Amino acid sequence: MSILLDDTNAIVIQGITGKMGRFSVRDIADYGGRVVAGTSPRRAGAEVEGIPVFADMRTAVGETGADTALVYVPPAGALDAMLEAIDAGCRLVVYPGDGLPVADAIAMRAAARRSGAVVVGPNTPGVISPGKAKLGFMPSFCYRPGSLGVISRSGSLSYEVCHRLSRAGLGQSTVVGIGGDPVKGVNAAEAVAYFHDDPATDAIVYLGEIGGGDEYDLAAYAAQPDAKPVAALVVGRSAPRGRKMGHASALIDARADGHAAKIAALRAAGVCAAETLSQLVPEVERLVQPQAASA
Amino acid sequence: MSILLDDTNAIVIQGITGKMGRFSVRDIADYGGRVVAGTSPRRAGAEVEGIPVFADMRTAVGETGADTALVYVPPAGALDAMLEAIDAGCRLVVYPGDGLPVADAIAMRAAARRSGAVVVGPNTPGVISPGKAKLGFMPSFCYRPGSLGVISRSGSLSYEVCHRLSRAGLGQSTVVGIGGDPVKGVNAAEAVAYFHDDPATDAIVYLGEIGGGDEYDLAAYAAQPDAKPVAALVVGRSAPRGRKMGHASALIDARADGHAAKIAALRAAGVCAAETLSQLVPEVERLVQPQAASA
Amino acid sequence: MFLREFEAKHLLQSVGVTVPGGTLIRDPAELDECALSYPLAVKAQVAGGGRGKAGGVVRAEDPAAVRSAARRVLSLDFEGERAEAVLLEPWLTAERELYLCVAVDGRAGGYVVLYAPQGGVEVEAGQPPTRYDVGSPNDFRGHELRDVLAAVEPDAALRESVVPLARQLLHLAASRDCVTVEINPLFVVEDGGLVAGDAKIILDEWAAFRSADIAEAIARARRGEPDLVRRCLEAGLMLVPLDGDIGLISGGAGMTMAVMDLIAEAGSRPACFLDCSANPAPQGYGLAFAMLDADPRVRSILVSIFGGATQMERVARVMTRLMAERDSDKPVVFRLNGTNAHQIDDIFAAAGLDNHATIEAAVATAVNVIGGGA
Amino acid sequence: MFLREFEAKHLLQSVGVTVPGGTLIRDPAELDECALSYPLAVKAQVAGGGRGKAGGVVRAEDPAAVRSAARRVLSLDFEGERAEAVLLEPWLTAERELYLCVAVDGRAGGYVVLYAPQGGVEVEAGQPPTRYDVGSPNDFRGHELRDVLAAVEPDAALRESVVPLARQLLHLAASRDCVTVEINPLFVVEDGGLVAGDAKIILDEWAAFRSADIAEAIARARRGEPDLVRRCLEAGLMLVPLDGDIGLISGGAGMTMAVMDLIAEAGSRPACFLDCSANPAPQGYGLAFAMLDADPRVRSILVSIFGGATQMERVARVMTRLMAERDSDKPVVFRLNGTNAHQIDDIFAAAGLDNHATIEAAVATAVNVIGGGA
Repeated sequence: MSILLDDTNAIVIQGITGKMGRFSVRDIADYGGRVVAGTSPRRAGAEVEGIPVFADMRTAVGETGADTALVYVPPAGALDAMLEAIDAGCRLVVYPGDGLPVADAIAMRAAARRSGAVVVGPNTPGVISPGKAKLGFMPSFCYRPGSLGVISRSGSLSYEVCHRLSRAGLGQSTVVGIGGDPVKGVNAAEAVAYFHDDPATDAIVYLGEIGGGDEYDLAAYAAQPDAKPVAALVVGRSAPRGRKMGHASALIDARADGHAAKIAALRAAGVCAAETLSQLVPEVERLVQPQAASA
Repeated sequence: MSILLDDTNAIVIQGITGKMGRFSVRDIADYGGRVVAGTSPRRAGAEVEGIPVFADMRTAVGETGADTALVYVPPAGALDAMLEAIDAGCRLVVYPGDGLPVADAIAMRAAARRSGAVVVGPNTPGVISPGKAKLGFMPSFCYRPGSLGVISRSGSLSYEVCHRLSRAGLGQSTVVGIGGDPVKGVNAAEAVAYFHDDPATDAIVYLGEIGGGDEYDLAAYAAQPDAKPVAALVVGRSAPRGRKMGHASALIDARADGHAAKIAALRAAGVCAAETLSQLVPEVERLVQPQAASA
Repeated sequence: MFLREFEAKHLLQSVGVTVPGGTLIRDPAELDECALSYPLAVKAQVAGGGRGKAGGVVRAEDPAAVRSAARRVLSLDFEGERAEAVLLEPWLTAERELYLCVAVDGRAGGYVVLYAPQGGVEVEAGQPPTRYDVGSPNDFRGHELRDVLAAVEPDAALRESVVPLARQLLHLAASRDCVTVEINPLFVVEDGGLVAGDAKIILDEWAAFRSADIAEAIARARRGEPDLVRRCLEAGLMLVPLDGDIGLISGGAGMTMAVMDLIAEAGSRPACFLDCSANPAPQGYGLAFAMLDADPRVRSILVSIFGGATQMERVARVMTRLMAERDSDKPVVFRLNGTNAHQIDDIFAAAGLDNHATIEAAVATAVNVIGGGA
Repeated sequence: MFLREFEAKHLLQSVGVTVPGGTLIRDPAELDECALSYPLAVKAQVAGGGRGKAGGVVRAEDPAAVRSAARRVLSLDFEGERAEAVLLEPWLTAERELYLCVAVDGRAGGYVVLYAPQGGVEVEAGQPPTRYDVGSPNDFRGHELRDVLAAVEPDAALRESVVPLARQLLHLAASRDCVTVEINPLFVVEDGGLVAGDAKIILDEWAAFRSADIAEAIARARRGEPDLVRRCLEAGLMLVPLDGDIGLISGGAGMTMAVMDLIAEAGSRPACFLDCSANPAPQGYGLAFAMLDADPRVRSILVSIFGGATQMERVARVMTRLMAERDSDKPVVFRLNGTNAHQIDDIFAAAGLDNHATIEAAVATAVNVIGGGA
């Protein structure tokens, strides 16, 4: 099993006629994902790589039975595109783009919750359940099937880490890029909960950063008696105080959002926490070895 | 029976220590209504006319079992007060005040719908179910029990009309002031639906105005085959075009919101429509006489 | 509160809507320092409607024409309002002229988007605009609007431009307490872009407590009113001047209109719509009488109040005092009823005043006393 | 984008928040025309933080003191920023100083209200502010905030004033795309009123397409940057200057920070955080090299990109071209991986370039080549 995505998802790409849309049609299909439709309000009736293009999501979903959307639409129209996907009945919507105004992210999150849909993003490479399907543009060769659930705030870092894990024989059930923006469709706490409920996930690997407070939600999970084993990397140990390293986390929790405080909180909760990238795979091995021994 | 309000409602007055609050405690009790609590964040622990004052609605409802709120709070705090009443579990909230920003009225209406609560107002004298209870400040002597459901956009006009109806022997099941603002907690269409479902209401009397489009919803109801008999008064026949006579209805439906167009639409739908105040009671008598004859 | 065009366009521009680059002048003398290109539109900046029909928009081909047009529109009377400023804008050539509006609408329970494929003056005359009922701003759905537009607008690319613009207008309306944000005409220019040809924004007066813009617009509108009218507004009386001869002091918009209709039916006309339902202090009523007494068109005064929250024995006492202090002999006719009405007769009797039992009787007296009526 | 205090206070005032009546001057010469009352606060208007500690706020008792204080704060350097203007405000005496903030917060899934009964500089040092998680603006509930406040603020009347003010700040944040609206200190003045002593507003850069204010704040911030930095920003590169000696061209904030940490562990320090994850055009990478080559502090350059949407064979080709055209002999170390990475080795081999297999190896080379390292 896996979370969010498997080989049953029928995918529609919104904005399929753009550069990223065209790339992803082939890239996802090459990985075995089922892209069944695309949309483009101005190009209805066309085809992209043999996939039909519809004017709107209601038609695309109605004609093809799609239940999953990948949204390649510029930020100014992204909220409307995501709401359209949700209203058309998609249960999973991935918005990889960055540049979404945070007020729109808040509206997106609220709409998804009301409808029971799941939005992943913004500012994420997407979701991949190795060996089953991918929904996004992460480099496929980095992944292999396995039992680690991976959660990442950063795209490139997740490719790098999964590449290392895969080469060390540590496969992944699902890798979800929750995204680098402060307000996320699926946040750390929610991603952890999905993995907790997934029988195919034995342990959780979390890739975090300075800034924001997601890592405290992870610690809160790990501290629960029935939590699955958790390893984590927090990057930004060398970043100077008070500078915006990527997206803003502003003044909130100013003392709590530094590297040392997060590492300490994670360790106190029983998380195997790596302070730098090089330490992560050994930490994960430490996490899963005892289980392998007891199995 | 009646709609919205009867002698089982347990009323809490928000802002009970103000001038209108103090007046209404006694006025409602004199009519037989059950005021069980009041709130005032700064005067918790006091009493007004023997009624206990609580700091907030959760406490007031928890301590007294109140299920109905009458909100005497200035416009800037009115939305928060109504949301507090709804969240505390009140199923009926009346906001008589005028001056509520329309954006707040929209938020109030959305919140009420989500919670299944009913808000009446803003800019209304409230609701009265003659002989049972009143929730507002309409002059009690104008009403007597009966089987007419009365809906009014205007406070004073409803006193005048009900006074006439009562003197003509035409009592009321419930009189609901839906209010003069464009966005209403209960609008004309919804008020009509309540009366339609109320077995104690035999006919509906509607008091409307130029501007806005509520009268078209009334006509749509009256045109249905199973509609109860409807009489209506539309005031503003002599008002000049393009002047704001009270609250704004702006440019929308500019041709449709005049007096003649509304009267024509109502009559086409089978409503006994009075063009001036003096004609209304005869029209209502025309409406109910056949029933009396057939009863 | 109506904003003037240049204010409305400034707000539109602040949320990313394209407007023609205009120049605002308050005096033709400023023209010496303006670098302008021709032809251009010379547009009177007034808060009311009907500007075009009143000659407030003039096309000018050269500096001399601009100067004379500016002088002329600054001298015009727009239903009692003078333009304090003139907006000079390039005269755009449009592929098409559309109509787009976001407004508060009671039946939608919130906002409505209105669109017509033929904008300009055609909108009033032609088919009513197509409606998309939004309700709460969060409930706006671009795809729903797109579906609604498809029924009247065959140009798919244009629909895709109108949808995000409508969202921006809704954002502006909801975030700045506007009850109407109307662009008419909305120009489609050569590259397919949308440009606001004219703009009408109406602000929600009730939101003045949280908007400096609105508070200022109200203050400006009041500064333009005659002294007594301004003082009435400040005292909580809503006043609409009309052109009849019966001064009507009344409570509640609906009841006031009902009485106006009865006056009309009796063959006369009210001189004003003066609503004192905000339950003014005694000085408020005093101002109302002072204004009506001072107005030579007003020949009798009808006081019609059916009070709920307004306790009528207090109003009766205020009236007896005002009648005693007043030094006009214009006839005043009363019809008071409502809360504590049973005390009115004694109070009036002691002061030698009459209270009419019905509004029809009071109207008849007010009309007959001036020799009016059918 | 940080707004300067006077801009933030203007926004606060526009939604009905009380601010001290201040005077803005850009030059001490303007003081001749100001009617001021004393004592007053002379406050440098800068967009960054830490103004108070850097001497940017001075109390002045008389005109001479104002003049010298204004001159001094205009000459100060605030982490590379000069004040272009000075705000003069009456020096308020407050009964209390509170802290109130509305900000975007990921864990709240939207907005959070933060309150501390002790404002001013105490907030950073003392107990963390109390949180009320709002989420979506529509989910704000005054009574919930009142309950949260009750745990830390015993003054019931004050709580009743803070609740509507928090609603106003939330309204401002949500309607104007602010990610932070902070008032610190929030003065409680004699009559119990609340006055914004200082104001920090951060606007959401991503909303620039729908906000002229934000677009203008971004343009202003860019004007203040050195030429090459400004051109990098305009080319889609996010740049944070640091003070080390390894120029880091990298993709993605998380991966970039991971590499910075490895550089630090190897005993050196990066000269910048230069994120090219927006997948810039070849000229963008060219600008990055031009800037790092021109900076004498930069002694080696590390290019670390693990591309997903970025197709790496294209990046490799851009790199070989740039290396061929470049006339600096600063060492450049590559570690490229990601989509189509299997094509990199051939492209690099043909150009005589090396690609490192791991980021650790690349970092070691970049540090060793300049004789750095532990």
